[in-house]
Amino acid sequence: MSSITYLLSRLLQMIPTFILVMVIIFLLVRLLPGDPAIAMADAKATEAQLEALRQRLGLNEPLWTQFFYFVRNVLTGDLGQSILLKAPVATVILERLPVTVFLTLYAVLFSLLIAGPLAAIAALNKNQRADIIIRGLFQVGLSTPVFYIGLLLLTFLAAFLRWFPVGGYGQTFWQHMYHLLLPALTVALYTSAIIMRNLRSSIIEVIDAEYVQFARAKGLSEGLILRRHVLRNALVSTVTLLGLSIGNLMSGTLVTETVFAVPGVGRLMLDAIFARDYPLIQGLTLTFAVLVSLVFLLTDMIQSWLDPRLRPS
Amino acid sequence: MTDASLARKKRFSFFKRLQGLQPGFIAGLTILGFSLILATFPAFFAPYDPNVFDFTALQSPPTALHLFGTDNLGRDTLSRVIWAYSVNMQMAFLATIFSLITGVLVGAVVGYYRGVADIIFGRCVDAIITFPFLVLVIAVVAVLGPGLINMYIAITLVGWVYYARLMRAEIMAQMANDYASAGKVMGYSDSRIIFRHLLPNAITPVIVYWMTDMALAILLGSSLGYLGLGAQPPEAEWGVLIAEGRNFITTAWWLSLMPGIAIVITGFGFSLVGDGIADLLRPRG
Amino acid sequence: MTDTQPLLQVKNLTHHFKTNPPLVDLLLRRAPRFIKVLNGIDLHLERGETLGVVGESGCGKSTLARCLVGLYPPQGGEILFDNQNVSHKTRAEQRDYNRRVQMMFQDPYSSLNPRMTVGQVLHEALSVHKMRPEAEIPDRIDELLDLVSLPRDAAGKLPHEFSGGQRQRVAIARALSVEPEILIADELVSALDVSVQAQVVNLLLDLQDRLGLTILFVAHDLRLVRHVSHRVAVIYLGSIVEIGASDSVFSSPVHPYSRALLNAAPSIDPDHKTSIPPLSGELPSPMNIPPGCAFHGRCPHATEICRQEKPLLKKFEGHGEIACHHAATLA
Amino acid sequence: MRHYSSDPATGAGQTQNGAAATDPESANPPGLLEVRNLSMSFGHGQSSLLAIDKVSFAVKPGEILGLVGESGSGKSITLRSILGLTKRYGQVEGEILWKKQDLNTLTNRALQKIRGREIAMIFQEPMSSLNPLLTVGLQITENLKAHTKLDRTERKKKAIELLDLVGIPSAAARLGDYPHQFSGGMRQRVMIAIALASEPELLLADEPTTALDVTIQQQILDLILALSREMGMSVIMVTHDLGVAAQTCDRIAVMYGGRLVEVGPVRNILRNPRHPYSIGLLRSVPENVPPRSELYSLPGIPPGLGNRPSGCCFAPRCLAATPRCSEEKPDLLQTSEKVALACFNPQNFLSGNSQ
Amino acid sequence: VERGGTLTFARYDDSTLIDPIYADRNPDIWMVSNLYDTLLRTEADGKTVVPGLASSYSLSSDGLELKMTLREGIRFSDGSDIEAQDVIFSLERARNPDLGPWAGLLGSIESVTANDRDITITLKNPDPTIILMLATFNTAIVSKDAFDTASGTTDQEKAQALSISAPVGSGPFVLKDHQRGASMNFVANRHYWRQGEDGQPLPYLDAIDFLVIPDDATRILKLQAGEVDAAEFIPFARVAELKADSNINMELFPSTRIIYSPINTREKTADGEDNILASKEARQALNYATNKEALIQLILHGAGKPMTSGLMASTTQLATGTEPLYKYDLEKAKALAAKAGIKPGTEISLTTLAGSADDAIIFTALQQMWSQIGIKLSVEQVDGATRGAKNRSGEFDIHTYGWVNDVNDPAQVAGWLGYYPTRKAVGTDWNNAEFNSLYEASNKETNLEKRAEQYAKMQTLYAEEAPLIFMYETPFAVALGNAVKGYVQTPLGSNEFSSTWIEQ
Ligand SMILES: Nc1ncnc2c1ncn2[C@@H]1O[C@H](COP(=O)(O)OP(=O)(O)OP(=O)(O)O)[C@@H](O)[C@H]1O
Ligand SMILES: Nc1ncnc2c1ncn2[C@@H]1O[C@H](COP(=O)(O)OP(=O)(O)OP(=O)(O)O)[C@@H](O)[C@H]1O
Ligand SMILES: [Mg+2]
Ligand SMILES: [Mg+2]
Repeated sequence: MSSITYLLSRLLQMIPTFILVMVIIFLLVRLLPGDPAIAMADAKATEAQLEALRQRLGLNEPLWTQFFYFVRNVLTGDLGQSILLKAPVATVILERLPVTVFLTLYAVLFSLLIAGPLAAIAALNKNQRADIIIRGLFQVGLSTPVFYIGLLLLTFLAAFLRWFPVGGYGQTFWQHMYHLLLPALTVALYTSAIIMRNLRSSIIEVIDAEYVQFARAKGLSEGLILRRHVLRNALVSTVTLLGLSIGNLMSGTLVTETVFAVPGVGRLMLDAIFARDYPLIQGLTLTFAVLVSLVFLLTDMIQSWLDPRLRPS
Repeated sequence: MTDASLARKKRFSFFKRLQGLQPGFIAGLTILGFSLILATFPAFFAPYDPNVFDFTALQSPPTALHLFGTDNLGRDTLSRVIWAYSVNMQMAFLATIFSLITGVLVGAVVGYYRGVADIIFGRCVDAIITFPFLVLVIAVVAVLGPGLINMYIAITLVGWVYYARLMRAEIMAQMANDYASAGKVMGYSDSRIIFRHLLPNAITPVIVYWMTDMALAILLGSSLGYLGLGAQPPEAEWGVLIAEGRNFITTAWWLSLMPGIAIVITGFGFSLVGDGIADLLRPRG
Repeated sequence: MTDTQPLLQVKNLTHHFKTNPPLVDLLLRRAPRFIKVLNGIDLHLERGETLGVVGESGCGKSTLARCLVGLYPPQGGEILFDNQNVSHKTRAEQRDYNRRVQMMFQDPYSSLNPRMTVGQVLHEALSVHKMRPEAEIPDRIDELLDLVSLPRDAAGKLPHEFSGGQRQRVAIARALSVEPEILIADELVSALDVSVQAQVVNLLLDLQDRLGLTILFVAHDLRLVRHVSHRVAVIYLGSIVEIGASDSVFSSPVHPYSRALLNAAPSIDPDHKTSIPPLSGELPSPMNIPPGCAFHGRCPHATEICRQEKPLLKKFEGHGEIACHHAATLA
Repeated sequence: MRHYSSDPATGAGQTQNGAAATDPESANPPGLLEVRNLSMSFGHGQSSLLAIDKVSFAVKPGEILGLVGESGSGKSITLRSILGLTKRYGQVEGEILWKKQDLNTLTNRALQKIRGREIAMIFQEPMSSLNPLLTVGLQITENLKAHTKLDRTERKKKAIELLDLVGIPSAAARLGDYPHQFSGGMRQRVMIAIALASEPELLLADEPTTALDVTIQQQILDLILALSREMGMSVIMVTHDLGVAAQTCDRIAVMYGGRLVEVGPVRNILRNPRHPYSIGLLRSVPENVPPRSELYSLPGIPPGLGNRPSGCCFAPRCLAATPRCSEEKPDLLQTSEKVALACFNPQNFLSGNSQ
Repeated sequence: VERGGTLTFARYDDSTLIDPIYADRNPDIWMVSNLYDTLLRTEADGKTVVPGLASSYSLSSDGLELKMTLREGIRFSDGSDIEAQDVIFSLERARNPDLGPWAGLLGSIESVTANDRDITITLKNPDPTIILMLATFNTAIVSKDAFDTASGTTDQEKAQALSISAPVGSGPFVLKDHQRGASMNFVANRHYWRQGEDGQPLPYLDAIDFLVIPDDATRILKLQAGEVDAAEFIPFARVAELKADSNINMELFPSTRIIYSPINTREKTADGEDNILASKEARQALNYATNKEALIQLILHGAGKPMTSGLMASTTQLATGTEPLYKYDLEKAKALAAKAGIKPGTEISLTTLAGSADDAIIFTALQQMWSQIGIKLSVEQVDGATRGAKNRSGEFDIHTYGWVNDVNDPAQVAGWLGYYPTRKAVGTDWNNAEFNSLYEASNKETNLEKRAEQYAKMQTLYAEEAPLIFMYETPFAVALGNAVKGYVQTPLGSNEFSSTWIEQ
């Protein structure tokens, strides 16, 4: 099986998942209490106005018809009209998505930059002082809520020391980098703690593996062994974890975007939920699901690139 | 030898293991022990009623009277942090226990029988883990409405999947051991094999995960409280306290710092205990 | 050996594992792929005898053992126990069958629940099958421990507190607790050191004599198989190529594969070098078993017919049954 | 008689016995490798566990030395300690004289020049000893790159030659394959190919055939034998199968509880072992005994690392043990020109008086 | 004054569609006047009407015809002239009930006609609010030509398209760029007609950058860090702190915002039980038992005052009363409670907005206050949409609510709070025939005095009946950097940037 057919079959496998995802989203949104028409309309609206609105939103149709429309529309790329923002959901999401993707990638980068070296140091000094300190710090990182870290960074580094802007996003790439540095760091601290824990134990595991010993017995230099035989192998499981943490990361961005006033889809999600913006909630949840699935696919790809045992035979 | 003496023997070896405990584990147990005591008897430890306004001490910084200061309504922060222990510890437990039970049962059964159930389960898991956890929990909370009970329901609805996944994998790993086959060959019933033989051996990572998950539940609960979707003010809950205090972070730092420290310490305790239990439950030999 | 009905009879037993096909395959309607592990096994066990089973790794020995105790649901062929077909049984029947046909596993570490003391293990077996009234169970446990020469205080210990050999004794005690008629021993001693191996084998032989057990003995170590078995079956790629009395198979194997296998075992006599050249080539994949005689690719005697036709087991005077087209000339 | 070991009672270190061991040539031909009083313990300080205890032996050029003994007796640790692979895990003491230099005192960097170049090793488990993420070709050539001046294409050519040599069909096509695409036996052969890449003078083979079927086992043993004969390569072959040892080795060293208990030519050891453990080992092999008769078995179980007795490790299981045995560790002494033995009460296998 | 510069303004929420007739949320409504001008204008007090795009106006004596003259030389932001056809287009659009939600406010208009620059509005019946309506955001003037050429088929699509691609407005600023949910950018309309103090056309500012920062604390941090020039919706808890900050000018603009709690006056509660709150005395008792001053201290930190009118804020026209309603009096409360038959331990639930810190304080405070008269107050926390639905269905005892006028006339708020047909008197189901007829009459009464009388009566009646817990009025709290001058937020909430300038 070539990698194209492999990719194809992976994509095929995503189909049932997606049908389920759509059912979940659809039902979830239909289950939201309160009449969406009431949520949408002004408090001053009369009953007649409400009824007209329901009609327009198709809320009077049977559930399965609504689901059919929903699926049909999603397939044609039409996610409906946002009630809150009075604009097409797809447009709104596309406007905001880059911010979140930027933030997420930035956070991934940070996580790796933080976790990688520290994990290596900790693993190579297993149970010695450096290891204990690093692990302790990360344990604290794991026990601290994202919003709290964000709050502290925002208050002290941005508002107090004025090293960074207080929230926002900026216009150019470098402004994004500057503005999103603290939010990315916030998200990354938590994720890097998870990654570092995993990476440390995989390195420890790998560094005593028979094939590493064998590499030593071959007379290779320690540096080469570390790079080629230890880190690469330790990364395999970490890649999975990173993929799985992407959901976590996105959860992190949800909160972080609120704290740092970053105009991404995370914050939009909260706004949408508070405003009972059905189409927007639907669209966003679907977007999250697609994004995460793509990341899973990507991790699979990276993993099978790293680990030939996972490649299709 | 009687069963009782067998049991005693077993417990004895458990205590023997306790002796060689890691200092981290002991520290974790101590933290959790104190947390539990505070959570059980908040009224005993809290110097003030957590909800009563005191106009004579608005936003008082930490003093001898108010060790952790007071908030903008004159409520004693120490008392509120202590009362929050009962909310947050309850949160840690209630938000996870049903996930644990459901997940363990489903995971065990699915992992044992595989087949169609497993395929369906796999699809559900795929679909559910495709959503970022918080997104799904928030969505469910939105459906049910904010509040602690609904938050527990939401977390359970989503969270059991993670337990089930772990349990399923563990059971399948344990099935690779011959004692499961041996049980079948001995003619034992499936339920006996699952619950008497496989489960006790497979549960360790689940229990360890449970510990981290309890820490996570506190973090998640606080996040939701912070976003206004979890515990509702005036209830004292750490996330809510931080949210309330964040407006005053520059002027009344103690309002958000004290509950923040409480979260970090408690989470730390759970993590340490999780690691310790992992050590303890690992079968030797 | 008795000349009554065999206790256990296996007729044309097949077992194929289905591989998990990728979704693309399903969509393209490609045929599912099978690992053909057992391809028509015929054998029988007489009451009180030991049948040794040898063969290369992956040839299906464990699968055979597991099929016999019902761990794998039957696919093709029949298993007759006491002239009764054991397939399609209800749970109760299956349970009763398992009480009478017990199995012991290769890995002494993994075949015991690490969290149950030996006492609990035996107690469970005795009470589930109601072998003894509750009150008599502790005495019976002591008896069983005596039987397998374990100290009585072993009852309170967890498996990890024992050595490998002791663990195998516990496994044996567990199997014996339900008073079975047949013991299937899959690589019972492979994981043990030579000297410990000897202890366990001695125990097994002793028990067989005392309790009149019937044993199917699967092992790697040919010397050991020869030592304990009355008869031996040689399996190659899921089919029996030669089966017969232990003496005759070991001293004068007929099937080219049996010859290669038995001769490859190095003797502990430094001066006793083997004369037969080692087999060349690798074991073919069970997913892709060659047509005809499965061994023809590695066989020095292979001719055209071997490539075409699968040889059947045939009785040869002075030997056992042999599945080889050239058996007559080789014998 | 020649002292190889220090006196444990006095706890004397190398100086005293180093002097005693300075001149082993008189009894033995010049050794390519001489191991003297090699000890290795896991961990440090109080809780350290002594895995091998003052092991001494020598290997001559072109010789195949078999190392046999129970599982856990320290065979693998001995081999790994020679290459300095166990230093990470604890303390290594004693001398490992390789061409007059003590490997134990060499820096890691200096050792790297010898590992894989002059002394190569095959590991016990072929399944886990190859890096699953790297192609077999790379794992062979990285060795060549480290130790030879060959360029890329030459390295590749050499790698193909090596795979051919160990009998892997269509070697050129398989360089790009990954270990999991090979069967256990083939992986074992790949390891042998890697070990042979730089034409070592000494091959440390740690149970090169345990994972294999008898039919394949024979192929591999034949290969090693042939190489040893053709290239004059010395081999230390660890095995727990006395049959394998009988068929391949020139000399055999028997190990028990981290110590060598008997060393000598293969025929001496297999035909007339003197140490009660060697005798027991040999007798429990079901060869040349009546079918279904009771096999000889040593009573008791081997001691774990943590609870080795203070005297002779074998004393608790030894039928010929005297009180002295449980107090004092017997040294490995030359009993004849060819055989060294560590036992206060040597037995005679032929007369069967070990019972 | 000084001209030039860009003002950076931190908002709590983003606008979605700033169009006179589609603006229905405060963040939209409050921005309209910056982009679109009305025919008439009110002065800063929100009451006095002055000419706007129309240079003069006159109402016929029967009150059925309003004549106006359009100012000369006024232009849209694209440079085209503002003509009568634009006025007709805009007013027709504004009163078309098929389009925006505000059409009902112009229900009295019969027709709009024009003769060159003279515009005549004919009414079906006298309407005391009509003049003010022409100074209200929904009657602001849009460009007919721009609408005609805009892409899209429906009016709403055209409005949307216009706002995104080629905004044309009549107000002091033009929308230049809008990153939804993040930022919005206004630039000065160089064709704007009004003149500043220096005799040059307004506005003084070159541009305004709006940043959307929903989080209160972050908004303030940004102001303190000097990253923005102004931040709106400052939590009252922080007003004192910012007042003390010498770099910041903490403004409290008078508003029509009131915070109150509708009481369910239905005879039966939603689950079919007798409703104790159906009795007037019970409601009065609760009102007396509520210490509004304390609430104001707790929530507004003193920056507000108790409601003095049952129907409206003191900034609303025709509001009567200067004394706080139901000044805290526990004795009266107890007496009334006894009269109403409130037994100790009577359970009442307060429905609050989840996540609202203010509501949490209100609940805790009311719980403590009302326990004095034997009431056990429990809380039910819901989100905004659910609260709205409960208000409509009557499944509540008491819930928190707030109001800001959109129109300068009291009719809107009075209709909302007390007139049954509008929305069952904010869902309380309070249905008072006298009140209803007074309200209807007042809507046609052109005589100001008579109308004031009617309103006074309504207010007394309403206060007496107490379908609400009357709580407090709050100002709009906006914090400005010291350099920002001349910014106002009107009592209706409208953000007025036309005369804002920055000290360089
Ligand atoms: N559950 C299973 N699913 C798929 N394939 C299996 C399964 N169990 C065994 N096999 C395959 O069946 C073949 C025979 O396995 P089996 O365990 O019976 O061999 P064996 O003769 O016992 O070998 P060994 O001597 O190594 O124990 C192997 O190729 C193995 O990979
Ligand atoms: N990393 C380690 N840490 C602690 N003890 C170890 C470690 N590796 C090996 N040992 C112990 O050292 C002793 C000697 O091990 P070694 O691997 O040399 O045995 P062996 O003779 O090769 O046995 P086998 O035949 O099973 O391979 C054993 O008791 C083993 O448990
Ligand atoms: Mg097997
Ligand atoms: Mg070894």
